[in-house]
Amino acid sequence: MSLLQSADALAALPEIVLALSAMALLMLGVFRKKGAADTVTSLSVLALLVAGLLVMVMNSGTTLQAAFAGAFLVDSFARVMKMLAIFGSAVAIVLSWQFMRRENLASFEYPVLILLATLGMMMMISANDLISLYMGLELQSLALYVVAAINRDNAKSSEAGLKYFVLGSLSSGMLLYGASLVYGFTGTTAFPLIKNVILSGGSSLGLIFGLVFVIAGLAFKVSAVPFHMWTPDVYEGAPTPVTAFFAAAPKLAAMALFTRVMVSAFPGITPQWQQILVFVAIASMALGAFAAIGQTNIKRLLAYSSIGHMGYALVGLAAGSVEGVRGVVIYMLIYVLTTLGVFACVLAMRRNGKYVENIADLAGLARTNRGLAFVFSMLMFSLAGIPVLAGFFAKLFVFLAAIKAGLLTLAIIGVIASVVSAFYYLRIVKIIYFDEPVAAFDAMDAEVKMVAYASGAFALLFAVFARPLTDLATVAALSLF
Amino acid sequence: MIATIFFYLFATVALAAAVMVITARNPVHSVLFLILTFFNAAGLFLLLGAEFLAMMLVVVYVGAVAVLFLFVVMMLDVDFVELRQGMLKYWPVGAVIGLIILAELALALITWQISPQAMMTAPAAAVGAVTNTEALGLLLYTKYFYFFQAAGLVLLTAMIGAIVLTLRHKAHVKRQVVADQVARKAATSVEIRNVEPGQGL
Amino acid sequence: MSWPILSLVTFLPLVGVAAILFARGDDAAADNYARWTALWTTLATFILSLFVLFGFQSGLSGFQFTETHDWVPGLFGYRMGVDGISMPFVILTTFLMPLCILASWYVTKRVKEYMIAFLVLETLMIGVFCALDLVLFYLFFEAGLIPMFLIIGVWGGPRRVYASFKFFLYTLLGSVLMLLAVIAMYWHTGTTDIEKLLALNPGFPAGMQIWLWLAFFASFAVKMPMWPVHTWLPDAHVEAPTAGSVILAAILLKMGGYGFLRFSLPMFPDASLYFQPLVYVLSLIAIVYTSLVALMQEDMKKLIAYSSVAHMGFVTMGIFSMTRQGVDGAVFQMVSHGLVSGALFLCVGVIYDRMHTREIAAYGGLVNRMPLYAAVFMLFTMANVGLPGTSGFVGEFLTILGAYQSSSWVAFFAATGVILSAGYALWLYRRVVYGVLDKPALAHIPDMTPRELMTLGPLLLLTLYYGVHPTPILDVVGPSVENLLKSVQAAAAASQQAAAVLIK
Amino acid sequence: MYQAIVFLPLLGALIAGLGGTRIFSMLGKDADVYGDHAAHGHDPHDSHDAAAHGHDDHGHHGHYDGPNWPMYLTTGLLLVSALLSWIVFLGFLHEGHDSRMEIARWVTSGALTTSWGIRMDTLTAVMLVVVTTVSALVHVYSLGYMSHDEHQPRFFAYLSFFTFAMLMLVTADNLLQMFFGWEGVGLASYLLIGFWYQRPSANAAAIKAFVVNRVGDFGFILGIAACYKIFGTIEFEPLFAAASGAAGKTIHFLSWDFDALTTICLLLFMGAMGKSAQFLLHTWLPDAMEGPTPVSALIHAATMVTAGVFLVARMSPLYELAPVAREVVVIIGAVTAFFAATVGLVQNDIKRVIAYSTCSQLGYMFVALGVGAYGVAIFHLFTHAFFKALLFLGSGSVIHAMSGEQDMRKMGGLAPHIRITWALMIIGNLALTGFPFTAGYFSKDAIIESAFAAHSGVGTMAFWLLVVSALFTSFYSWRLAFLTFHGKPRASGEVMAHVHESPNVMLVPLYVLAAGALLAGLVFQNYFIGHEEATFWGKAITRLADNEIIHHMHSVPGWVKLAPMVAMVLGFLTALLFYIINTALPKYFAEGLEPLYRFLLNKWYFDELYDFLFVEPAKRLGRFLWKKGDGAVIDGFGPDGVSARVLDVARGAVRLQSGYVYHYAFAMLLGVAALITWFSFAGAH
Amino acid sequence: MIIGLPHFLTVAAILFMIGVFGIFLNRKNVIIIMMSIELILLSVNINLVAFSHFLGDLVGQVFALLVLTVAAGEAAIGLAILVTYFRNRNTIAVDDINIMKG
Repeated sequence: MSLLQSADALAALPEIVLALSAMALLMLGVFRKKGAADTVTSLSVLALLVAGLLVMVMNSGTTLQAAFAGAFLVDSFARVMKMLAIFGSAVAIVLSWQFMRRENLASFEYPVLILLATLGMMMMISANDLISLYMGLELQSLALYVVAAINRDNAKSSEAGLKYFVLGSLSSGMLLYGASLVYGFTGTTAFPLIKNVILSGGSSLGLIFGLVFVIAGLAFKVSAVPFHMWTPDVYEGAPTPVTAFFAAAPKLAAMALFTRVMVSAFPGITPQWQQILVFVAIASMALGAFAAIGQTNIKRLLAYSSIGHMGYALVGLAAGSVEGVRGVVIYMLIYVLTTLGVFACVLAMRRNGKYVENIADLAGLARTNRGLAFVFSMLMFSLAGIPVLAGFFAKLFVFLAAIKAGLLTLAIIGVIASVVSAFYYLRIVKIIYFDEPVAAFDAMDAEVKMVAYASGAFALLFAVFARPLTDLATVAALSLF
Repeated sequence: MIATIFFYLFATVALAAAVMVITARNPVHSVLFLILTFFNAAGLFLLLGAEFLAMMLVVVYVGAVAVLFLFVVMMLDVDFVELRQGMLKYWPVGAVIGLIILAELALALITWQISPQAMMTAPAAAVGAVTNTEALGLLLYTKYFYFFQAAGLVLLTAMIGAIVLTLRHKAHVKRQVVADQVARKAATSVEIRNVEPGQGL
Repeated sequence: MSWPILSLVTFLPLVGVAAILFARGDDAAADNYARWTALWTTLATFILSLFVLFGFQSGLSGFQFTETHDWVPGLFGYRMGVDGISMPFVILTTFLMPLCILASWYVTKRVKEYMIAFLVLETLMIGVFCALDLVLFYLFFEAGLIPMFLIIGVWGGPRRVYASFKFFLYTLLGSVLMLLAVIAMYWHTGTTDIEKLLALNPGFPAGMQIWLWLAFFASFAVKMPMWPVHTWLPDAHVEAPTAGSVILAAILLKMGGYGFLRFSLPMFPDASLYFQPLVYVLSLIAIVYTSLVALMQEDMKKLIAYSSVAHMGFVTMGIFSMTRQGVDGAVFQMVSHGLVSGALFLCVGVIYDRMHTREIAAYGGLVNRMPLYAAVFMLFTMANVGLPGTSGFVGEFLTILGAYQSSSWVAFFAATGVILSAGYALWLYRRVVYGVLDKPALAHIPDMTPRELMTLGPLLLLTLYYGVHPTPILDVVGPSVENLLKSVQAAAAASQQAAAVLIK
Repeated sequence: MYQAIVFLPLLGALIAGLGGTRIFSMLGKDADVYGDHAAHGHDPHDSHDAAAHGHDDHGHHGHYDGPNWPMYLTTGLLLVSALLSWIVFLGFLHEGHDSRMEIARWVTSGALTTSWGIRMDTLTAVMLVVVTTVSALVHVYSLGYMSHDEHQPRFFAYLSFFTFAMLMLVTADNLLQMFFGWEGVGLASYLLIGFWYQRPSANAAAIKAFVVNRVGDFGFILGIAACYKIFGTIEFEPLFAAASGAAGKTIHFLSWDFDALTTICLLLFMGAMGKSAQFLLHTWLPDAMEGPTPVSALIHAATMVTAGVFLVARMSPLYELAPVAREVVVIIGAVTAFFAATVGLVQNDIKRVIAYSTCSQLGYMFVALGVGAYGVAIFHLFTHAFFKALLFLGSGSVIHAMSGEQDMRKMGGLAPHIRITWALMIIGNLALTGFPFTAGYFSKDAIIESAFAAHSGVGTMAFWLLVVSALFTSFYSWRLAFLTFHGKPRASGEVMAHVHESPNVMLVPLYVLAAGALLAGLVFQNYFIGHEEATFWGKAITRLADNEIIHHMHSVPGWVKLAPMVAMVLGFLTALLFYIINTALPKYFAEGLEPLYRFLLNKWYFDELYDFLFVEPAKRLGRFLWKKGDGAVIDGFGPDGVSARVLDVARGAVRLQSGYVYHYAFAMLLGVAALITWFSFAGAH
Repeated sequence: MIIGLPHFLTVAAILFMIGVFGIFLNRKNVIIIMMSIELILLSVNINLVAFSHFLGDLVGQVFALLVLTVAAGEAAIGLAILVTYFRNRNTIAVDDINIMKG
């Protein structure tokens, strides 16, 4: 028995490729000093694309493949989520390119760290064991702590990093504590075994406490209330492209991990975690709806918005059914793709060479830059969940699941929260369309423009192409059950 | 019996030291108390038969992490007098909540027993056949190879992160560049000029 | 018919949107291009919709021109079709749009966006009336908020922000609950196909019907709007630009009534019966209360807006009378109100364009300088009052007649609306049009332009035509209504039987 | 031919209204309507605005420079229509046969079918004659009366439109078409009362007329609905056929069970009350005198106000089966007759006196209807049309002569100046007061007799009220004549100098009407209420077998026949005493009976009462509901309140985000603590 | 009295709570917070090892080993961020980490 079986390597090939490229690019960066940033950045996007392609191509026939003694799982769910995470990371790197240059932040370490974070996400998504869960999570988190503070000469950025780090560590402490309890009360760390133990009657209060702690840790990663407090500050403090990255891929990976843990390790105590998730989801939706009102910083607003959105995704998860997971997958898919567009729009807010972040800076955008204004507004409507736009379908699918699971109150609170949150999305549209224009923004960077427009088109045309994506989500969801 | 005594000794000291960690006024003292806590925790580990981990705790934590803390505390050169102000005003509320959690945890944990379901899952290694360290090694490099690699990546990330955040290339500081010195040739470093007398350069 | 005419009608305006989008430049020529493109597009849509009108076989009660395509299999599909109830609304929409474009001819602010918003809105409105799938319906129903929000907010009056937000959030709040009901219906029946849902008998257990009905009611009542969730309407109307008001009053409000007819009545017959008294009470309050409020208004548009609420009260009353005359009348009233209130808002627009105020007190004696305007306005005022011979009467009469069949109290109070409407409408007319023209600002106010006459003329003719000859609408609507009521009555009978069995 | 009668006026109205008026004159005059308004000083009609004057009545001040064809066209068409009507009517005089024709379907919904049609029977024929004749005469008269008005084409268009609506009403074959005409005449009345739109009082009167009529229509429309509920149809033929079957049926109306037919009849009568200005709904009629005088003659004397009478007569098959409803009709009619007569006693406006007289006479008609003497009522309607139109047009002639003065206190001594008018007015007075062998003599006395002949409590009461009213009628009629034409002139010299006889175009219609006032009774009495009564009315009017009112009427005691005559003479003598012999008496009485005088002068304070009871509360309620209901309560607790609360919550939520790490950590701990506690005590099981 | 698992778990729990308290009751010094985190991780390790011992299963120890590793990495990153922060603000007082809020 060789240490590394070829099957294992094959299953984890994308990860391996990514890890190796990260190291290679690191070396490249270290040794090529000058102008390394650009090269490494472009190569890192390439590496991500290769990894993504590998995910897409490999094992596409099989539905489930466990590797590394069951600690690592490649199923349809994992593949879909990984592709999305990789896509999100790649776009985040692309978006950051010009920004980093302008802000004198261009460094080869940044893309490498993103690669490592992405690797962590992939490990999270594929985790089938509490230990791999933890390792993936930490790999991702450590990289994120660093990139949050990457603008090290900026007080806000380092404060963001510090807050993120302190609270993140606390949350992983809680998660670990929970994991240790789960391990102690089931005697194993492998999800399938945990599931079996619980199903054969191994539930106890200690286990449930463990579950609570685990959920607390995971909820922190998806920034669900009351473990969300870091989000607004970190979103505001981190450089905008980093925020864009935070809002997209890590959220997705964390949500995927959350889903997998709940569904594949704890189906035996579904009612219990359902209760927690209902509470967390309601709190998140409500807070996301209310706290964003009155924000003046667009990034902060989007932070609250993302808290709310995680609440909605959790509604799907709370249903605990195939439909629910499908809802989560669709929700996250739409969320990631539109959020990237929104942040692309935020990155286009540049006046006289300086990036601006105040919502008021958008005033009258409709008359100074029609295309951006339109895309921005459409994305806002999409986030608000107004029909025809993609965001509506996201909500539709999670509520479909919630209603089927009988979570009517949750659904009602959810839709009402969505109306409240529509208020601040509308406020942005109002500022863009109704208000008198201030000075125009600088011309958009090509890649930012492309991302924004593509995302806008996606939001607008999702309805037309709903079928393949929902099919994909259905397959992914089914693989977890 | 001895185990019991040692347990209480280690536990008491560890907890007391932990309390001191968070209450000590001087961060340096905090670090030292942290080291004390780790030592006693290592003792507890020994009681549990986890010799390797006990050693690691001492080596890694006391030897590396705690020292790192100490180093940073010193380096930051904080005005410690400034930081004297005490705890938060609402600490009783926090304490009550903490006690509640503790009580509830205790309630749940006391009920622990080796449930038959838990025993269903085969023990990872037969204890006793090999030493603790060997058993761990056997597991870590075979079944849990994946985690081992992952840990490596985590450390790599930590390294990159630490460097990215703290390493500074100050432009106005002259540094020795060995490669440049080695590659230096007369042609590139010496310019020979004919100086006409009385005219200067 | 094999070609998807309904889809064509629905999405044709989007072609116009594309055409406008591809035009470059911001000068007057580009604005003109946008205007003409919008006009031709809406005209083409109208002409295309005439094929629907003439191809429609009015004897049949089922859906015609149906189209079905897979969309998300097992969940929802792309299904379109019209029956006698929805057909009039489709035509009404396509008919009014060119007039709205004409009425907005002198909008000079951001013309391209304006036209695009209207064209998009047209697509969505037609879609609402053609959709035969719950989710598709909801999509169109809800998406219309976006262009309307922009229309009010960008081209509206001084309090446009308040009005647009109120409009948007109010209606959104109403309809999200409907979305949940739609989902619940899907899980209960496994389909969102409206045709199939209508065919189910009995569709839903009585207890569930109550909740579903309430959820749908939340949406449609706000949209109608019924008392007491009507307060967004006056604000929205007052602030919206003329054409926006027209669309709002003429078509968007009708979606609520259409929804009651399409969903609440046939799908939740037991609940509809159960809630009949509630709807009656709300309708009557709407009729009396808002008429009284209208009496005291100082803003022309607000007055007309309140009168719209009162008229919609007749509609809800007619629908929930669940009698042939009542429902026929309700549909007719909706179409007629579409013509009349639309025209009234256009009338206000005519003088607003000149004086830039809607304050009633700012006018007076217009007839002296605007005889044609006075005549046209008079006719629509009378139609609003429900004078026989105008289309306004037929609906009002039929709804009262229908309501009387089920409750004379209801008819009694509804009929007081006949008195009150005369009061406020004539009072408005008197203050604006009659009297001495002694306000200096009005001294040189010109009469209607040919363009304005062109927008109001068709409405005028139709108002009169349907007033004396309502059969084109009633014959189309009738069979579908008959069919609808048959199923409601069957359900009612069944539930009564069940109750009887239970008592035994 | 029937269509021609009905639609020729409409044709005239449309052509004159659209083509003859200046309606299109300013269309598109200013292409740049959005530009600077001050720049348009060149408009040719500018002068009118500046010269806008509040008292633009009677065409004396205006001038008309438009074409004359619209006036001649409408008048000509109406003359044709009138001619045709007489042909039809004369046909019915001998061997009329009922006919019904459908022109087009109208409202069809389920079992409800209505169509545009023409129902022709004796009743219709009579009404046709009345309507078209008076209308044609009024048109002709107006050619002169309105000749200076700058808006005369519009006036003629309105007149013709009114005539059309009235014709639709009387030729209706179902309740709905009748309602169409009903409301159509209401509209025309509204337009004509408000013809001089620059006068605020005219506008107010117009609205009042419309709204009060609507109150009646409120009953009418409910009546139609009730009809449909009971009979399943609102078309006359099936309705009348089914009427007897519905006798004794009850209808659930407003939580109580009533006799179906009584309910229907009362509801319909409510409509009739509104249109015919009966007691309680009469307030609009005197105010309607704000309109040009020909309008008063046409609408508020001869035709529109009689629509109520026509309605009840038309619905006689139903009323026959609803004795209770008929009693109500009698009571209302009698009270109206008395009430209006009392008010008429003291009015000073010449037109208002005649208006109250009209009101009173309509009360007579309703009494006749109520006691079942439909033919008698229609007969009075028929004759009344002549003499009341005569009186109105005559008074118009007086006003014309007096340069627009309507207050009788400022007249007097006009007889020598305008002999012909004086003579015509006297003829009208004679007919109205029932001087033997004039038109009123036959019809009015017949009503009084029929009331007595009813031999019922209400009948007897009505009888006495009517007799007293007859006395009053006589008094105020002669008071009017004496105040206007006799005594010393009280007008200013300037006005008196201008007094002149009206042109022939105005007098000729008066001659015709005078002829009618004198002869209509004599000529047609036999047909309407005499021996040929039964054959004349045919099926147009239904009287049950036990209704022998006509028979009884002819056999009342002699003193009953004499009573109106005595009343008339008494009235005449009193008037003579008051206004010719001792002109100080009126003042003496007015001061002596101050409260009563005030009471009558102020029309029993009905306007004030209604203002207090309905108008003001409605306004106050409207404002209250708007500001407090919509503004404070609905918006306050609804959208505005909710959004304010949302903002509060939002501020609170933001405050939680303090920025301190330890707060954040504490929140996490709290979350975990809450969940753990939950599971410890509640949720885990 | 035999020392059983509950004893160890209790010690770990108390240690965990002390660690948590250290994070949110402390306004002085961010470094103390970082040490508190180390305490939390230590408590987890005690848990893991104790469970491992009483279950007779080595996975817990492996897990603890990895936690140790990660904790070291975390400490490094944390201190690095702290240094960066200190360079910007010249303070490490917890109360001062408050530029962003609301």
